[in-house]
Amino acid sequence: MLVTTAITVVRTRSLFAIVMLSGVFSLLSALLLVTLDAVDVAFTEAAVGAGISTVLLLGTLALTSRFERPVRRSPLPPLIVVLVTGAALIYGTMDMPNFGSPEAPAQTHVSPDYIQRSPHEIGVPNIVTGILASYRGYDTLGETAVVFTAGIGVLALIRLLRRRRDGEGNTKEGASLMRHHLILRVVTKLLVGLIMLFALYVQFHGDYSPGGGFQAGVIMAVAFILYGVVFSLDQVQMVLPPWLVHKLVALGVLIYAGTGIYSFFVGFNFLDYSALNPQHPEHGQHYGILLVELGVGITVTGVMVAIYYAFAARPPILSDEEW
Amino acid sequence: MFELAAIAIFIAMVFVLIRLYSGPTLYDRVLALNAFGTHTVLFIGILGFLTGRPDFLDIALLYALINFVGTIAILKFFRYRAIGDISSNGTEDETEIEVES
Amino acid sequence: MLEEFTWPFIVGHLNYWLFIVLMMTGLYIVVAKGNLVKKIVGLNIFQTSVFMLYISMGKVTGGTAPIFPIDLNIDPDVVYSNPLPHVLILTAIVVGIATTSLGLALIVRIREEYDSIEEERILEIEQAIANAENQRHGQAMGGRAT
Amino acid sequence: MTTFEIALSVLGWLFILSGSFFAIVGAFGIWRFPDFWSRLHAASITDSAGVILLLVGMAIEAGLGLVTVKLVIIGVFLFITGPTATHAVANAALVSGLRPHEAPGLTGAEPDYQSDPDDS
Repeated sequence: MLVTTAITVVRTRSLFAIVMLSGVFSLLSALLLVTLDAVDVAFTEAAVGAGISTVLLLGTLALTSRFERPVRRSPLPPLIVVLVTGAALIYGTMDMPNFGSPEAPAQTHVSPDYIQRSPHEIGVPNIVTGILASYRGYDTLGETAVVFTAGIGVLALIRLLRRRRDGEGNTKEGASLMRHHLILRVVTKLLVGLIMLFALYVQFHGDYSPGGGFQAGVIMAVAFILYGVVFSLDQVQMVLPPWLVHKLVALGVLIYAGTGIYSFFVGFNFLDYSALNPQHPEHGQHYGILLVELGVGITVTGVMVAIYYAFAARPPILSDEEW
Repeated sequence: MFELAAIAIFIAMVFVLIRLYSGPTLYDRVLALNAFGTHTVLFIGILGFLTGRPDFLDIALLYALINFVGTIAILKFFRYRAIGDISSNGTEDETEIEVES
Repeated sequence: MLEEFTWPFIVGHLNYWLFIVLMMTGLYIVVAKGNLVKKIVGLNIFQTSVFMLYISMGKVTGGTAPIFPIDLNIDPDVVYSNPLPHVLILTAIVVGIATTSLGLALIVRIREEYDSIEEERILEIEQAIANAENQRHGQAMGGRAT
Repeated sequence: MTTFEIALSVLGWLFILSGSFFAIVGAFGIWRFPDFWSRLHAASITDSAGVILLLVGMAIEAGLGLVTVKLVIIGVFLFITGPTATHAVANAALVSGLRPHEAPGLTGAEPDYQSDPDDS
């Protein structure tokens, strides 16, 4: 099914349908990830692929055009390149271990160690969370910083022009476009709170069940985006003004790095959460993971909402012939 | 028995996907997308029981929410060509709103 | 060489091949299609198939999701899948969406500058700009440097 | 295992099997029906009958506990979002000027909507 979806993406020319197909693609891949036991990853993929990236792609389409022009070049050279690369990769898989074999090198080196040690050292049932926040805390700090940087990049690219356009006075449109959709509005009011509640559950229950800061951040952002889509941008920004979002983005990274630096001062290694409770290192780990996940969650929420604001607030350029 | 249900839902998902690929109008595709999401939720639920880890239901819950958001965003975008407030041709849209409300 | 292709070998490697086919589809979209938004979608497909390749390497037959029972009473007989790829991919997905959004923002800016998101059209415009500049510089230098 | 438990388990089976039957019927309808409006009917079969039966069946099989609570929450969510999304799709299609095929001689009143100038 994945392959057919991908091939349909190649063949379809309406970019709009492509957005939907890419949503389906990520739903399908998340399904596959569930069957492969990667519950946390499926969680993230579902929230990101079907929620955020659909909205972002739509936002781009709103600002650009909706149809793809046929390419005049011959498709043959890229096809040859692709086939050769594919053949090389398949040749490379010949030496790979069989699917699911417990003797594969990937299973025998580091990970059994993690699986055996994490219940005693960290005491968090979800091994993925434990590794993410504690054993590989440096990595995760780096990833958070990357997300932070990407958010800043997007803002730098498309925020600035908006201010210039504000002077022309054509961005003020009055109340929501969807003011007449009564059912949608009522249901949305009902759902936004529930989604936020669910996000908090995912955030703080991430130690025990699939979930954690990344997922919770995305879900929280989806709640705001839903509100913004059904009501209006102005109304979301009353709840969560852009300046606050920008502060939040930085605050999350600060919380994460601050946890590390605190352990510095108490005399432990950077990001060694035992520092938070030296008498009970395990409790220290719990606190540390909670704090760090909180930082990740805040940053991800902030970045996603900021990107949504940036895309949604941008006035499209009039060109009706491309619709 | 759970296997049977899983296979049934899987076949159902294939049907919906065919409609999604070939749907003549955009609304057919959106409808199929929505139905596909519902099927996915059910499938993950069944899958959780099949593997004996019913805590997978969190994911099903998430799908139910995200799918809704996606559908609404697509419809709103298609209708107004914007995910924010600003439509590209304000006048036409405003007359539409007057008529509808 | 051919005697390697026993039935267990094929079944055991089918997952890799499937993901490679997907990956190549994504690559084909990126290389062959001119529309920038479509290229981004192709990039996403490529990315996702790499993720799945990683995750499938971490799967252990008969294993279950790497989450202990809530009371930490660990049954030593239960096999857990490898949690390490999960961690790597988890963060990679979020970073992936961040970079995707950066790419989309770039597309929006390109569209505002060039009024098009087709690669060929952009190249044409760039060529035209370069020609015009060459001409201007050429005139400034007395028509010798073209 | 008492008789009651066996009966409960059989009941769960029945629910799940009939639920998957409805799911498959709905999907088949989405695939085979001739136009958008009739497909809408087919889609609602899955949204209502399929979801209820499957979730109730799963809840019976799981027994009382956190799992059942989650199943109920999923059911509530699907019950809120499903009809709303279908309503939104149908509304958008109607406004855009998509009309069902009508039997000859049977013309319904045209809704008082101005059709969208840019329908697809």
